[in-house]
Amino acid sequence: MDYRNTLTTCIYCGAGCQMYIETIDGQITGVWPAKTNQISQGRLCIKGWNVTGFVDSPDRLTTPLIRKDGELVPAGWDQALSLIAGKLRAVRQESGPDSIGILASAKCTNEENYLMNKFARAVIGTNNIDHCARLCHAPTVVGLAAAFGSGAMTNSIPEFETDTNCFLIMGSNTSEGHPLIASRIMKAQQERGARLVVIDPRETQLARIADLYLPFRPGTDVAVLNGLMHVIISEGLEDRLFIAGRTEGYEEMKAVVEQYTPERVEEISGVPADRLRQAARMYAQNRPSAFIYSMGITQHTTGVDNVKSVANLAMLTGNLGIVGAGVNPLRGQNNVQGACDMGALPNVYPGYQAVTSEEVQKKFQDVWGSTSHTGVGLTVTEMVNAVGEGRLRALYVMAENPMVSDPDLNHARRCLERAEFLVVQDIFLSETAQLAHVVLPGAAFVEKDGTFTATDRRVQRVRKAVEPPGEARADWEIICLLAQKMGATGFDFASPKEIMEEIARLTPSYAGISYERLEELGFLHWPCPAPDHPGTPVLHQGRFARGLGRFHAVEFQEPAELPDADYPFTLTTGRSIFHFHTGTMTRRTAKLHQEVPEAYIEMHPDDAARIGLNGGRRVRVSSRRGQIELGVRVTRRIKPGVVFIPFHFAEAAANALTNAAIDPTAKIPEYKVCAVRVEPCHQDVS
Amino acid sequence: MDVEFEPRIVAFMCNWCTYAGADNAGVARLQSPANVLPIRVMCSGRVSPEMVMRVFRAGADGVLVMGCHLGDCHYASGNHRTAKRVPLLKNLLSYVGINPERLELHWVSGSEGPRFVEVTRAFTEKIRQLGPLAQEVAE
Amino acid sequence: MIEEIRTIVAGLLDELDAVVALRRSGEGVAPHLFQKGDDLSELEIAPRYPLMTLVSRLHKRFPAIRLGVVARGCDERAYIEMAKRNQIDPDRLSIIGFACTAEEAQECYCARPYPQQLLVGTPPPPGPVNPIVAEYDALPLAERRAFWRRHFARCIKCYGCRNICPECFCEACAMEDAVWVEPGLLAPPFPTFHLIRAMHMASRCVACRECEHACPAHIPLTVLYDLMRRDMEALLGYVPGADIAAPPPLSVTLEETPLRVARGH
Amino acid sequence: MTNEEARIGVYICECGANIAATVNVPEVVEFARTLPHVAVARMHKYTCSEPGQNMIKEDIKNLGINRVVVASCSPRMHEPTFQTAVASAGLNPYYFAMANIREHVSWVIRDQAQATQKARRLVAAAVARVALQQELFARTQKVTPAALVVGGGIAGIQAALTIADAGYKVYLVERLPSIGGHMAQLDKTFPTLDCSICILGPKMVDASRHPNIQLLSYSEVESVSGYVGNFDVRIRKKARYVDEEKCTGCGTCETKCPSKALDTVFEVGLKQRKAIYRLYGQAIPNVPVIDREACIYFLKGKCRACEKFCGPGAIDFEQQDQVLDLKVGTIVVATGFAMWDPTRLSQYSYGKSPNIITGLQFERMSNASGPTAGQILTSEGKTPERVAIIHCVGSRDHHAHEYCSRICCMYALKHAHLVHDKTGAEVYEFYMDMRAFGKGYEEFYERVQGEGVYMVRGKGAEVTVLPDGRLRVTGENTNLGLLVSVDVDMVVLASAIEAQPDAARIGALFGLGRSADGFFAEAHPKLRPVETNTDGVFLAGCAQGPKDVPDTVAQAGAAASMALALLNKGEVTISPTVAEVVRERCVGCGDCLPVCPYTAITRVEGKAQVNQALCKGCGTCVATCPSGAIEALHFTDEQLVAQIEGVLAWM
Repeated sequence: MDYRNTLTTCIYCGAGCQMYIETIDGQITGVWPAKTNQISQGRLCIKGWNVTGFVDSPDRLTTPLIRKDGELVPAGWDQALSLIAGKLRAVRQESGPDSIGILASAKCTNEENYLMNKFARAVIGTNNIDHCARLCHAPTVVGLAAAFGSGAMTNSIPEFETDTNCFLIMGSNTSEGHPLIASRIMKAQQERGARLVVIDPRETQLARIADLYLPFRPGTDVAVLNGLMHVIISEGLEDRLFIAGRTEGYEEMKAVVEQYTPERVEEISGVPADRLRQAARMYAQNRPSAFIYSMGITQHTTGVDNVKSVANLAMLTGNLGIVGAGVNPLRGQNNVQGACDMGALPNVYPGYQAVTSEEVQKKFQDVWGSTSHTGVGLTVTEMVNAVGEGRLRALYVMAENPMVSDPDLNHARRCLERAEFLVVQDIFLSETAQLAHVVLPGAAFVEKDGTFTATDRRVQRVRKAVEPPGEARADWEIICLLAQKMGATGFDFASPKEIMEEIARLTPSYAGISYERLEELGFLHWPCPAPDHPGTPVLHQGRFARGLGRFHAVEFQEPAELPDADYPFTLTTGRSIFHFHTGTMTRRTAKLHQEVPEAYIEMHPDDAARIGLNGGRRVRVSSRRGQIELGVRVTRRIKPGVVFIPFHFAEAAANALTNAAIDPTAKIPEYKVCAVRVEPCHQDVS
Repeated sequence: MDVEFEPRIVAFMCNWCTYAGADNAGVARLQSPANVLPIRVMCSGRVSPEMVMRVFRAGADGVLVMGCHLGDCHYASGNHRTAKRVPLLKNLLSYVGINPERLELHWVSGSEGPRFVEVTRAFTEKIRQLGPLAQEVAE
Repeated sequence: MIEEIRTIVAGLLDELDAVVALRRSGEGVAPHLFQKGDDLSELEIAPRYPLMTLVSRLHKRFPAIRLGVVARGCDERAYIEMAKRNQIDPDRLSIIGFACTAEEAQECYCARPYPQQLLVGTPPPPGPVNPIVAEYDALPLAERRAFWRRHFARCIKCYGCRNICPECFCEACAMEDAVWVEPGLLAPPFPTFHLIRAMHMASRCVACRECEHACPAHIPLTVLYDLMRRDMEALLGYVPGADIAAPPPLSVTLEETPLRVARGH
Repeated sequence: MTNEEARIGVYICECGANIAATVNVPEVVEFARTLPHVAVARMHKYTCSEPGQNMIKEDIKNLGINRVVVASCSPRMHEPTFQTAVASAGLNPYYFAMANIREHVSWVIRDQAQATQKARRLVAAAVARVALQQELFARTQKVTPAALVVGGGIAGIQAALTIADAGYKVYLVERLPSIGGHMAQLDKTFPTLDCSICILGPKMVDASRHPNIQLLSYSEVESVSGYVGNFDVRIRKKARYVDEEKCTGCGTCETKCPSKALDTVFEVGLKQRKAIYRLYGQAIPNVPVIDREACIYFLKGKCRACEKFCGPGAIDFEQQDQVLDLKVGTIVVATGFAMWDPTRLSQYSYGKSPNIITGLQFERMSNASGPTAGQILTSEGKTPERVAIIHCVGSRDHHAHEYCSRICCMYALKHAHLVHDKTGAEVYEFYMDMRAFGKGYEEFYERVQGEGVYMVRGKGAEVTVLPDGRLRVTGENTNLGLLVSVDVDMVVLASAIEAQPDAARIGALFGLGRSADGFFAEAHPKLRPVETNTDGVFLAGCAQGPKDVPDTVAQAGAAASMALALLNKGEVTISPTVAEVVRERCVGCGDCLPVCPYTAITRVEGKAQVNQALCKGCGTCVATCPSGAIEALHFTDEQLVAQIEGVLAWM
């Protein structure tokens, strides 16, 4: 009778909740919330409670698969790895390292992403490595780096409960996307009377309990933010000392913002002028105020502009470098922060060290024995296109599913179908894996050790509770085996613990992080430069990473695609609390599936009437790029003219409709705004 | 609720006593309010608290649970459970601010047509006074 | 106190197959199944977890296993309701009961902060009645409505209240039954979601307060449950967790548990 | 719901003008056509008529209708009719639903708009419900070819003989030491004045001798389980302390027994009996019993006189109660009545003077085998000169029973005749109304009037005992509108008959309901007078309500023939609308077990299981299960919720 409870970190969202996985004789028998964890404190959301729901799914991949005359057939590890190694070697010889691309994963551990970046740069010799952070917070990394010198969440989650006096939430459906962070906000509001302002095109749950709710037209974020700043400045609520002492570029910014009177902003965004004023005062007069945002800010062609405007607002009111305030981008995936930290990006090594810097290249060359010298690599979206155009001959995807997560899926499919050699490493035969030439069975989070870095730069342990099914293996093992097959050295790690030691050596912000310390403390916030350093919950105290904080003068620009006569509705996409991303795990979890078994579109009753739905239950939604059919939920909680579709459902994928137009610098697609047509499906009327 | 408020009342009636009583009232041509919408069950004991809550969720302004007099239950003691559940449920409703007067339990036998009419008339009038449930449950 | 418990457990491990209690390991504390040879210095009594849920799981999985469990008053009350409903086999469980501290009794509003089978510690004074509950009858309907509308609006439908509850051992839950509760809505539909649970709790809730601790939305659920428990006692003379021989009051006839005079709303 | 797409036919009945007069039927038909899954909607003048039913059958055949809704009268009236019709067209009868737009709409709502709207709601509800209904199949069970008759009075004897004559085994259970019931106590029977025991006696003998009848006297039914066609009955045969086989009924033991006790049962407290006794001379079986409360041996541990003098050695002080487990297919309940006790109303002064007696006591006094060997005597042993007989004692009285006890008028007249005949005394009859409705009754009334009995119309209000022991009866003569007051030597109270004191317990035993008057309730006051709400259990005699001998015998015959119909058929159909456990949802908590009044639920391998033959489909367990692990077939949560949303939909 072997009874265990294994403490590990949740794989859904970046909050960093922890739970115990209960096993009896090696079999998962339950989940206990971890009362001792600083984030979740013995609480979980429905996904957390059911976090192991998919682990025993009969659909799990249990052996490597190789495509033989069109069919994916089971194969041995050696056979599969030799095939991949041989092919990658050949391609590199014929077309150079940059003809190979690699997608790392925000679902995998820091150790695995570090290895993937090492594999790309040291073994293949390319910087063509990226992951789906591109599709969520790339503008945050770029925008905040430009403004502060560091692209991460400035403060830590517990401060929300204890210190924050005003929350300004924009473009984040926090209680569905990051439930246990919303939990802190709710508590602050309940027990300390902290103020809550929500700015969102949808009347989200937090909007309903907010002190102030501002609905607005999707894509007009810059206008609204400039409007807030206009009010603050014109009413003299800005923090002059902070501006003078810690920032630059204020006057240019001010000049632009002056143009955005509340009345003009109302015209652009639909936010009533007086409510905009109230919001501005609430935010400025209740320091510390925390600005919280998510994909609603970033997934735009103006994503970086939006982020810069957020930074402007926070600096304007001195809400940086102090406890309970800050600019708080909530990272959508359990380890999207870590994947970025670990250099799973085309432009930086681990710890955001530029690939273009000679000395950085040398530093890694020395430890790794070799590295890439080909300059900044391709992003996810660029790689997919490059595959389509044949410029990228081989693509190695670890635990990502671009066939559902990428914009304009029909285009993505056309590209990936042309792939000369596609390797997918996953726990299920995902939509992407179905196109692969070789499929490698990875391990689920409960089947391996490692660390995740939560949205507030909190590094926590992931622990193995059960064995992987069949011949499936931990992803870090697979990468090591493949590297060794390709004759590489420096991949003979016995455990993730050893990998973390190498990470600490090469990554200044992780230098003080080790399994021993994590075992003792439970977590550490980077930057943690030394083994005796306590970690850094609050960034930019006293000085910004880049010295002075930089204001950016940002003008409002319309989204790439606006509604018109043919496509009269504005589609915005997002999450349901009951599912996660492309649904490969949550849709295989009974308790989650039963809550939302299929896709749906939210639309306002007036719009429903306008399209003549009269009681019908299904609609056809089409954009210039594609068309899907799905159920309809009529609700007053969305603005007329705007419709919403959660993006978890491959068979009715919102991304068949979304626009691939990207932000010029961050290269993020505009998921949050595109124009669609909605018509009733008539076969269901009885 | 544009014009004059017409309550919608769901009345659970057991097949053996109350439903027969209602039939009996019909045979005697005793006028009873159109607001009362009958749901026939075999025994009032079949009416679960979940069911009553569901009826309110579905928008009924009032719920009547009616069965055989204690001791006369066609199933001996099915209505004993009803007799226990309803007062508990009324309290529960009141605790979340739903007026407990919107739920009533009455024993009406097969021969009590006049009583059936009395009960349904009085209840309908009371609910009319209380107004629509919507104002009490709107989220 | 804890040392005393550790010694007793050590002794019991000679006669029993295992003892259910809390264990500290590395950064945290979790339920554990102590067996002969285990390091009992790791045994803890806080924070609280619904250990009877684990006992039930083990009894069902291992039909012969004889267990001990380190239990507080609320754990024992949970055990009584579970044993009554065939979820725990009383013949295969010995309870190592210990008393809560006066502070714990205070914050739990616990009327009986120690088990019937008290082995360790001395009974502290009972905690007070939750002031909201004490004042509740004076609250006008409209204010009750506002109160719960505000709290329920925050519910994120995690089912944590049910998942953590030792009395929620059902295979299938009415709160997940689409016929009562439309699935996939946030906040979940009123009144069905929360009231179905409250109704089920009326004859089962043993006031361990775990549901409130597990609630990410900080809903004061046990205010509702305490009121129902109070009514259950007033109307049917039933106190969950008090008497293993008392039949579930809503299952038996009026002869078996008569209905007392209904309290005014 | 089965996977095949529902195609619903909706039929709105005009019921002549009964519905059409207030409900706008064409509008409801139009509305029905707009409802989901409705393939056809029609109206008909009389849907229950042959052509009406054919219309439905045709649609089922020609239009592939697979669900049927009829909106007409109460399902309690015609649901079976239409289910049969639907079935005859090859559709499962449980694919049918009914909307009651007559009793619940057209007959109770005058305003046409309102009536029509409610009709629409009820139709919408039925349509929503029927779409979710599942096909169900009735099962059949063999019937045990034996009957249990409870009660050995004239009703029970008559029923037992009828069933036994038809060739079926009958167990006749009587709680007293002898069968015969109240009729055995009576002197003469009205209006023919023939001797009661003389006509009853032979029937008692027939019953005792009948090869198919097993007589179980001095026995009581302890428990009844099972269901129509297959009842399991447990009988306790109380120890007589006399071996029925050995006893010859010679009566020596009674003469030798030194211990006396007052006979409060058969002689209604007017006569002593021995500790070992037979209920009465013609007792059947003709075997005494020992009364432990009076027997010296049982009280003091010595005596055993009876044993010494018993030739056949039939006395057995060691005898124990016997428990018999019987299997029967049907049960006739003929447990009779009790006399209303006049002490409950003080104005009759009953008990204050030995000369105030009840009708039943008078029967014994007037009976040749009674305490006075048939003489009418006052307690002083004198022949009374004036006797008052008071009607409606305990009946037609708000302070006692409201009902008319039916037999009192006639037996009171009979008493008047007997008093007059045997003593020549003046007789005063205080009556409210003279109810002489039966064959030859009115004539008997005429005759007694002719005999010079004083008829005082007006209830005897009060009886007072005068200092000299005589009795004063005062009341109002409503004919003359004056107070009358008569001093008499004897008062006979025509007291009412009422339900047995333990009727509640007996009712629970057999699953019988009781009507407001306390007697067992028949299934329908007019159309099902001997059936009960428990299938296979029938009522005979005064257990169901006051009646005289002829009516009792007639009803006993009726009950017997209902029982025979069942026994002859040889099998019963079990309704499929019962509870069903969804095993994977059940956690075995057992909350449902105590709920079932038929103990149909048991725990099997840790989960609840319903014995569908025992289940009557009340659904109380369904509403009790917190897991929703029990379904009430044909009344599932889904079906009821669909119906509810149907009636509530705005329209």
